[in-house]
Order: sequence, then C-alpha cells, then structure tokens
Amino acid sequence: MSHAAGHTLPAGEHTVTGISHNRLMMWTFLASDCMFFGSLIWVYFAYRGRYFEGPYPHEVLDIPYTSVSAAVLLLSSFSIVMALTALEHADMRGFRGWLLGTILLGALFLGGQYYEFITFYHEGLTLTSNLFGTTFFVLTGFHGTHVFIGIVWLLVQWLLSFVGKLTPAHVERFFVTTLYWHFVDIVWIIIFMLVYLMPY
Amino acid sequence: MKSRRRWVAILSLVGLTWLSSGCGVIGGKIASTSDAAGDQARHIWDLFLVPVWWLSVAVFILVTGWLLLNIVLFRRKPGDTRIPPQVHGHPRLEIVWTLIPAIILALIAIPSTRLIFQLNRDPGPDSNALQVQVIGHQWWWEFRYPEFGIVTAGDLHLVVDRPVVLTITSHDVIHSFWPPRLAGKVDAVPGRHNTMVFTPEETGVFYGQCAELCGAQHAHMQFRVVVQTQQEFDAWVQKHRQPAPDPTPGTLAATGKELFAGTAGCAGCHSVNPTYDPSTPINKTLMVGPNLAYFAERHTLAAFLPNTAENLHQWIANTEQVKPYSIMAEKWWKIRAQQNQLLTEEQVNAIVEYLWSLK
Amino acid sequence: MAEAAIRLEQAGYRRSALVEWLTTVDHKKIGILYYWTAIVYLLLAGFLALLMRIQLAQPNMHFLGPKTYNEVMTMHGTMMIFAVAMPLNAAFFNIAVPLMIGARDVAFPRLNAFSYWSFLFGSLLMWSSFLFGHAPDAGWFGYANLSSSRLYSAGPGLDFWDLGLQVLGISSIAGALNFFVTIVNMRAPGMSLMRMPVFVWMVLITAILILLAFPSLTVGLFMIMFDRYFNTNFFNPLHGGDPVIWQHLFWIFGHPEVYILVLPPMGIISEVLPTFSRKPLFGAPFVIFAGIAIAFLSFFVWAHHMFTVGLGPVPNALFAASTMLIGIPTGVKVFNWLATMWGGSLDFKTAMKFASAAVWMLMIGGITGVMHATVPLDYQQQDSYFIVAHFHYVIFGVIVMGLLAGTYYWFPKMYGRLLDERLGSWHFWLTFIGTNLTFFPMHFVGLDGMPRRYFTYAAETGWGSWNLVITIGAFILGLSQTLLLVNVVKTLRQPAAASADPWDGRTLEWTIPSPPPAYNFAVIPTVRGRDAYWIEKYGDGHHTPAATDTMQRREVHQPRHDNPGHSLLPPGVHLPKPSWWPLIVSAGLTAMAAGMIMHGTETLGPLGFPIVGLGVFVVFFGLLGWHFEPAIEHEEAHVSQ
Amino acid sequence: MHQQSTAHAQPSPATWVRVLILLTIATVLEVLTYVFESTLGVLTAPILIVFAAIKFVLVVAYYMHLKFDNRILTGIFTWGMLIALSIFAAMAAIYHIYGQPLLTP
Repeated sequence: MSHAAGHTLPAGEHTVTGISHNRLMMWTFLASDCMFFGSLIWVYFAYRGRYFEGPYPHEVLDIPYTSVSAAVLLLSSFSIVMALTALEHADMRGFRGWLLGTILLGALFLGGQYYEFITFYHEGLTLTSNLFGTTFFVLTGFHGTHVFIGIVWLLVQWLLSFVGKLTPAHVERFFVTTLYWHFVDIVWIIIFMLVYLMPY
Repeated sequence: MKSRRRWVAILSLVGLTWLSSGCGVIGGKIASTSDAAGDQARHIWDLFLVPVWWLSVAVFILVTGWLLLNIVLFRRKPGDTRIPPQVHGHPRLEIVWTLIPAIILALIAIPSTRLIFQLNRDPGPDSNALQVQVIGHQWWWEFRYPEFGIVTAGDLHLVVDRPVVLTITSHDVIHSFWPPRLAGKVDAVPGRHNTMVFTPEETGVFYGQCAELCGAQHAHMQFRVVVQTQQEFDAWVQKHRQPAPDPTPGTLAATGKELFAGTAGCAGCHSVNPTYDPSTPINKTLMVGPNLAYFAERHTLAAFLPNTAENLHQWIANTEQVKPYSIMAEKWWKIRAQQNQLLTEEQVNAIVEYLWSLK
Repeated sequence: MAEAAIRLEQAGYRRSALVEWLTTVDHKKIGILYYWTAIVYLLLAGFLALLMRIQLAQPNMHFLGPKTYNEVMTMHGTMMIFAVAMPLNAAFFNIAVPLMIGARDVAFPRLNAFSYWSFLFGSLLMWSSFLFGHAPDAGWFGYANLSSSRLYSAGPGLDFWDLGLQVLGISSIAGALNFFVTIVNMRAPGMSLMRMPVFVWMVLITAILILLAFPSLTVGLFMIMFDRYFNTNFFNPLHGGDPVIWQHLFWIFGHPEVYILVLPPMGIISEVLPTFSRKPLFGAPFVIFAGIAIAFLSFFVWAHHMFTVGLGPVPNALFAASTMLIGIPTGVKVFNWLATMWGGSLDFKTAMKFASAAVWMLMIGGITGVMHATVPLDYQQQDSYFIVAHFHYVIFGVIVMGLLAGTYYWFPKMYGRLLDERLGSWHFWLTFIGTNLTFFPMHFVGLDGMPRRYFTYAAETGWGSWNLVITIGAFILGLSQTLLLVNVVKTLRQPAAASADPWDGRTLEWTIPSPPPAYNFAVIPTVRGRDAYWIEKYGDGHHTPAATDTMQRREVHQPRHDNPGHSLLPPGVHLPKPSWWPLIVSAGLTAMAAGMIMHGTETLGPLGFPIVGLGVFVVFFGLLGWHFEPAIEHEEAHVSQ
Repeated sequence: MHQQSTAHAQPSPATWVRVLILLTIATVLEVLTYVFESTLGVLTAPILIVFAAIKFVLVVAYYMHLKFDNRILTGIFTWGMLIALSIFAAMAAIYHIYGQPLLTP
C-alpha cells in the first residue's frame, strides 16, 4: 500500500526532494493561482461599496441558497479524498463510486451557480449593470470556470479507470488532481465569506 | 593595439563623466525643470542638487574608480597561467557595503519624505489661495475658476506669490498636468479629483503640457500658465465676467459671428460666453469643445500652435492636416468634407476675423 | 542534431530536419529556437526604435504620423519586454540550467516545447497586427481607460495586444513551473541549494517571480478584455470604475517583471566575472540573498510607478521607502562583483567586456532609480525622458549586455564553436558607445522637460540638438548589432572545434563536450562544492583538494556528436520522445486568442466564436493526446542495453 | 527520508470524516454569524475571517495532505498565500483608508 497518497515516486522518477515532479508542479501552480484569485478578490474588495446604482448586494444575494451550495462543494472535497483513499487501497469500485459522487457534487454546485446567475439576471444584475455586477460575475465566474475544468478533468479520469488507464499505480497522478479540486474548494471558502457573508 | 583600446575606454568614460556633470547641457529651455519659477519646482530642484545629485556623483566615482582600478591592475598578461588567491568573501566587508547604500538612502529618504508632506499640504483658508479646477480633455485643457464663475481653456491665469490649489480631473482618459518650471506633475484621472498646490514666484508666460499618454495627439496637448500681478489678474477677472462685445454690424467679423452660431456649426461645441454656473460638478462637461471666450488673448491654438491668424485659418480650413484624430477633425471637418460642406475661403476668413475680434 | 537522427534511425525511422525541430523536446534545441526567435525580434523591435528616432531627430518631423508613432512605440516596448528580453532569458535557462545542475533534461520536456511554441505563436499573433493595419497604440503598459474602452481605442489593435499577451503569459508561466521543478528536483547529487551556481539561483528566483507576478497581469488583461468586449465597468468611470485599478494590477505584475528580466542577466554576470577573473564569486551567499531580497521586495514597491496618480502622501512615502530598500541589495551585488574582479587574473574576452560594462551600466541605472524613488523628484521626472534613460540603462545596459555576455560565453555549448574575438570586441565597443550616446543624453532632455511618448515636439522647446545626438547614437547601436550576426555566420562556417572547457570554466556544463550530446551527461556527476568543476580541477584553495580522478577525465571523453561509433545512449539513459502535441496545443490556444480578436472586428466578427470553439476543441484533444503518449522512448533504451 | 521526519498517524477515512464534521460546524457557525450580524456589530468581520481561516487550514492541512507531506510544499504554498494576502492588505488600505472621495457621475 502506498502511504499518504503516494509518498512513493512514480516508477523511474528520482528527485532530490523526494517529491514527484507532478506534485511539486501542482503546488507551485496553486501558489501562482493564489495570486490569480487574489487579484480578482482585491479588485472586488477595492470596489466594494462603490455601487452607484442598484441592484445592491443585499437586494440580490440569497444566503441560505448559497450556504447549501457552499456545503455541496465542501462535501465534494470530502468525497474526492475518499476516492483517493479507495484508490490507494486498490478498491476500484469504491474509487469509481466516490469519484462519480464528486463529479455529481461539482456539477450540482455549477448548476446552482447557473441558477443563481439567471436569478440575478432577472433581478436586473448583469455584467454591465453596475460595478457590483461586473466584479461579482467575473470573480465567481472565474471560480466556476475552475470548477468546470476540474469536473472535465475528473470525468476523464473516471472514464480512464474503466479502460485500465487509471489504476492504483497512477495514484500520484490522481492525487495531483485532488489537490486542484481542493484548491477550488478553498477559494470558494474565501469567496463565500468575503462576497456573501461579510456585511456591507 | 591593447593600449589603444584602453585609451578608447578611458576617453569615453572621461567624456561621459564630463557630460554627466551637466556642464551647460541642461537648463535655459522653456520646459527646463532646473529653471524654477514656482516654489514646488524650486524645492524639487533643490532636493535634486542636495543631497541627491552629490551623493550620486560620489557613488559614480566610487564604482567607476574601483572598476577602472580592477581593469588596470588585474588585467591578465599573455601567457599568465597563475591562479590568483581564491578569496570566497569577507563578511565584514559585506556589512560595510550593506551599510553604505543604506546610509546614502537614508540621507535621501529623510529630506524627501519631509518634502512629500510639505508639497501636499493644504494651504488652508487663511492663505488666500486661488482655487482653480483643471480638466483634461482629448487633447486640450479646460480651466474653471469657481470663485468667479469663469471658464477658459488653454491659458491658466495665476497670481504671482499667491498660492494656488488646483483640482485636477479628466473628462475622458488619463492625462497628466505638468508645468515643468512651476511644479511637478499630477495625473488627471477620470472619476478622481487630485489636488496640486504651488505658488508661482515670477510673472510671465510658462509652458505646460500633458505627460501621460492619452491617445494620438498626446504630444499636442499644451497649455500656458500666465502668471500676473494681483492688479492684472483682477482686471482679467473683471473683463471675463462679461462676454466680449459683439462685432460692429456689417463688418466681416459680424458675418463671422453669424457663421459661428449658424451654418458653420461652431456653436454646437464651442461657447464664447466666459461664465458658467459655479455649482456645476467638476466632471460635468460644459461644452464638447474648448470655451473660446476672449479667444484673441490666448497664447495657443488647438493646444499647440502659436495663436496667429494664419495658424487659425489653417486650423479651420485644414483641420485634418493640422491635428488629425482630434474631435474637431473627426466630427466636424471630416463629416463636412464628406458632405461637401467645407467652408469657403471667405467664410473661414470671416470666422477668423470674428474670433480675433474676441478680446 | 545529427546525433538525434542516428538515434532515431536505430529505432527504425528517420525524420526530416524540419519535423525534428517541430517536435523536439530537447532543452538544448528549444533553447536555440528561443534564442534565434528572440534575436530576430530584437532586430525587428530595434528597427521600430530606429523609426522612432528618425521621427524625433529634429522638431516637427513628418516621418511617422501620430497614430503610427504610437503603434511603433507600443510594439517596440511590448515586444522588447515580452518577445525579446524574457525569451532570451528563457533561451539561456534552456541552454544552461540543466547542464549546470547536472541533469539530462528539464522536468517536463514536452511542457518546455509547449512554452516555446506558445511564445512563438503569441508573439506572431501580436506582430500580425501590423498586417491588419491595427497595431496596439496605448503603450506597453496599456493604461486603462485609454486601452479598455473602444471609445478611445477603436479597432482591434488593443485586442491583439491584450490576447497576444495572454498567450505569452501562459507560455511564461508554463516555463517558470518547468524550471522551478527542474531546479528543485533535478540537481546532481551533492548539489545542495547553497552549492548551486548563482545563475541557477537567479533562474529559480525568476521562476518564482513569474509565477507570482503574471497572474495579476492575466487578471488585469481579462478585465480589459471584458470591458472591451462585454461593456463591463471595471475601468469605466461612469459607473464608478477606477482606471487606476488597472495601474495597480499592471504594476503589481510590472515591477516584479523588471526583476524577472534583470535577475537572470545578473546571474550570467555572476558566472562570467568569476570565470574570466579565475576567482570564485566574492560573497556568493550574499549575492544570492541579495537576489532573494530584491525578489521579495519587488512585490511591495509597485506604486512607485504611480506617485503622480494621487494616492496621497502616506502611501507615496511608504512605497518610496520600500523602493529605496531595493537599492541596498542591488548595491551589495555591485560591490561583490567588483570585489570578485579585485585581485583576480582578468581576461577581457568579449563576454567579460560585456559583463563588466553591464556592472557599470547597472550603477548608472541604479542611481537614477533611486532618484525616481525620491517622490518629489519623481513629480518632475515621471513620464519624462529621464525615465526612458533610466530604464534603458537597466534594460539595454544590464539585461541586453548581460545576455550578450551569455551569448559569447555559452556559444560553445550551443554550437561547439567559439565566436570570433576580434569581431566580438568591435561589437562590444560599438554597442557600448552606442548605448551611452543614445541613452545618456535622454537624461538631459528629460530634465529639460521632454515627456515620453511624444511623437513630435516644437522647435521652441530646445530639445532638438540632444535628440539629434540620441538618434545618431541609436543608429550606431542598432547597426553595430549586425556585427553579432556577421560573427555568428562566420563562426558557423568553421568546423565545430571548440573544446569542452574553452574558458577554464567553473561549473558543470564545461565538463561535457561542446555541444553536449543529446543525453548531456553519460554519468551524472557528484558535486563537492559551489564551482563544482573548478574544485575538481584545482581544489577550492582551502579544504577541498582537486580530484585525482577528475570529472574532466571522466566526462570530456564522452562520445562526440560527429563520431557515429558512439551514438548509442549510455546504459540506463532514457530520452524523452519527440512530440507533436505541444505544437498542437499551443496552436489551439493561439486559435482561441485569434478567434477572440476576430470577434471584436466588424468584418470577421461572426467567425470569431467558431474559431474560439475550434481552439478549445484542439486544446482539449491535444491535451488528451499528450496524456496518452508515452513520454519516454523505451525502444531506444532497450537498443542501447 | 522526509516521510520519516514528519511521520504522523496514517490518515484514514475516519480522519476525513472528522475533518468534514469540523468543516460543517464551522460553516454553520459562519452562517449564524451572518444571521446575528446586527448583534455582533463590528465583531462580525473578524469572526467570519476566523471561521473561513479555520476551514481553509483544515482543507489544506488534511485533505490536501500538507500536514503529512514534505515541508517544501507548505513553504511554496504559504509564500504564495502570504504575498497575495499582503498585497490584499495594501490594496484595501489604499482604497478604503487613504482613498479619496469619489466623483459621482
């Protein structure tokens, strides 16, 4: 059994640090992505309250609804870590199940976001209506794009697991995917707090 | 061969040192920051000379001297296979040359920080400071005097030895207001109003320009600062509170006035009334084009040409050649050219005559 | 090249030279591709500079119109930064880093190829704007709202700029990830971080800077794109948008970018000076820590580009202080370089000439840099030619001269030949004189009040005489660069006779033949200290004696590329397999950008989104293909065993 | 070798469940903080930040294995976060402390 999501390196790879190239690259990429979402967030925050015309945040934001979708994304972090554990234990049935669950939770979150955007649109909040619309849609939209890419990536791996291209030998590769997925989740933790819950 | 190369090196370094010593290479020009005529420009130039310039010279001599010494003393002789002592470092020296720049920077930072706050100080209500609003447009400058309800363009009238508080903003893109001999520059940003405070110290006409890329005609966005005595300024204000008298009926100028207000379409963008409602917000346009009240008194035309009758004639008749991409070229001259409605020679003469009667 | 062909022949098939270059994943070849692409762009963007200098030679010239001037000025700046300086740096990352750390390749060879192709396509996309008559014209910094509103910048010019930069940004981030992982994970045994060559250190720091700085630019460019395409309000003052936000985002990227450009050349200087002084770098740990300090501070100084924006005295004073702090590590570097030369045995080969001149230029650029950090002085100097003088001393004087030093230094590792020293000397002196003649008088016109980015000026300003000198200097500078090409052509016509170690080098790349075989090291060396090779040859002069069984002896007699008898791979060496996927994925990426540009035009608008869709499709299936393709040529490994 | 130095109890599904429970509790408390915003007053913002930080650290340390993984990775991610946070603080100060009154259209 490989430990803690494959402390073992993939076959044929020798590294100075003992960290696989892929894992090191993913963490470095995530550090870089911190600055990407950071930039979006600090523009959002600089413009906070500079809304010359409505609809204003408190008029459109639906906290109970978004709390549920935030919980859905948190739950997907749990299910993907379960999928990883299953893969480490070479439990392919469990792996496929948890992974499918993760994909569905991610899709549920995206669907929820889509529904939210449509609702806001009908309440008059658009990309162009005011600065809140502009910064809100672009920030959450980029997050949604990250989720979408994550879903596609997971879906590909899920399909690969049926044709024997994703096996317990590829646990390191899958682990790197889970890192990305969790990062998308923690970005939402910040956005949920800063955009939705923080009082205006 | 070798020695000749060395001489090339030494001579070029000596030459550069001479050049950099600034022997008569700067100053004496209409925009020289070294010829201060206002307190802000003077403070800045003083800070530039002491301590910044002299510390720079010291660093320059230290580094250049050391480098030249290295080159002269330690050049490898042909066939020399000696391996010099392998010195890896010297922690005490490292401390020394960490401290040297730190001390130099502190010597600069302290007076600099003091000056930052001094230059940004509001002169307060007792200072009798003049209030002027400066609004950048593509590509000309508008000046409003809310105290007097006067609006003008191109020429900023100030009073010698009387502080002025400029409130600077922009109507379209970012510009930067820069009268080099009087003060530094402050950006004109749409949606923000920045302030600039200074006191002109000499009378005269001073050159100013835009310093932030603002589109095709960025280079043609000048203004003049006319620094007057209090009496001259009061007279100017007095005069500008009324519109200029109408030209005598029947003269060419009177025809020009008709054209200006009528078929030539000038009045669509330009007003000749020097007054405005002072409660208008700074970012509300009064008119698309510059206010032309008392146009004949202005120093520049189209924000860069000397204000002469020939230039004015050229500008109206051939706008597209004189200042392409300007609103007047794009939205007036080109459209009229397409519709074959360009003004005739006589009509242009009449308008020139009319504008020149505004004094 | 010849070697790879032999290798592939054994695998049962042979590829044409063109296909080989298109599919190569060998870092040495990718480095050469980077190098020549960037040199061609250097000449093109330099040509643009000469056009500007003709226009400004005298007052009221009518050589370039106002709009053309702005286009030429914008493309000169943008291309010099993103398509010349950064790729030239990347060229030397590729050529030198794996060799210096004793690795057989980079961590992700195909990603490396992807970086190159997306750089090539992105830059071609931007250059193509000239063909469509709409080059970007808002300056390399593209200040909003001039750049973000179609009201003030009509036509697709700024779209080319915006989307072209996005592609180049992706290329840079991919490259930085690759070199970060390579340096952290692939050093030869014994090469601890503090034994790493200083150039490799600077590359590591640069990679971190790219990774943390570029996202801010990416986000800013997206915002400009949204403003231009979808009428959002990011920089629209009518809805409360503040154009200054773009300046923050841009300079949060832009200031680290300066160090992204300058740290690798500083690393080259730190390799060249010791080699030609026969002395180790003086205070190497301090030079390294100075680099780290500069990199860290560079994230907190961005507003010094914005002193006249109206942030208020307190932010201005704080950013001035943080900016001045950068002067300290920079000074430490300069003094350590001078101390390296002190007491050495200085051999003024062309590389050494360029490196020592770069130290001197850095001093001048540094002094004027401190002047700009002094806020009140900046009120006068901001956006004047004084600034232009300052950053050209850094960008041309340090970065380009440092990279030219690298060219003369590492040319044997690129082509197995030494560049001609006589021509090199002429090249250096003309470049040195031209640089100073061009950029020094800019200080004077700047203090005389001449603003940047003016396409013309009036005679009464009195700026004409110095501008004529500047133009003459620019032509000397521009024309003297042809000497480099002459030198290269002349050198490449001679047989590849350079020895493995022509300069009596100090680092690992000199232990292997020039040019190195495809696999670099037959045996991965073991490192016993900084200046790994020097220690093997001579000892470190203190505790570590020279090796008896030197790396020199073990490594230099590795098979040469022109010796077919030794073309087999050493046992256990697996080479990455050539691949089309990097090329395909970057083509798809560029198609996305091109489609977006089309979407913004009137004539090609309807084609836009279908082409974006096609691009997405190509990228997705390209990535799948990439994923399924084995990364390593297993057959060859078997053949060799 | 690194694994040994940072050897921890091998995480198991039980750990993941425990973390999930903590995450859920933190989220519920977060939403409650929002609900009682008027009572909490100025404390609302800091409390929300603390809960978000707790959730953030839980996911990063456990689900993303940083707690069990090589310290280098923690360092890389922390530096990225740190610089992003510092710039966030600087931008917030520039816009909300030193910001100037805006011109309304």
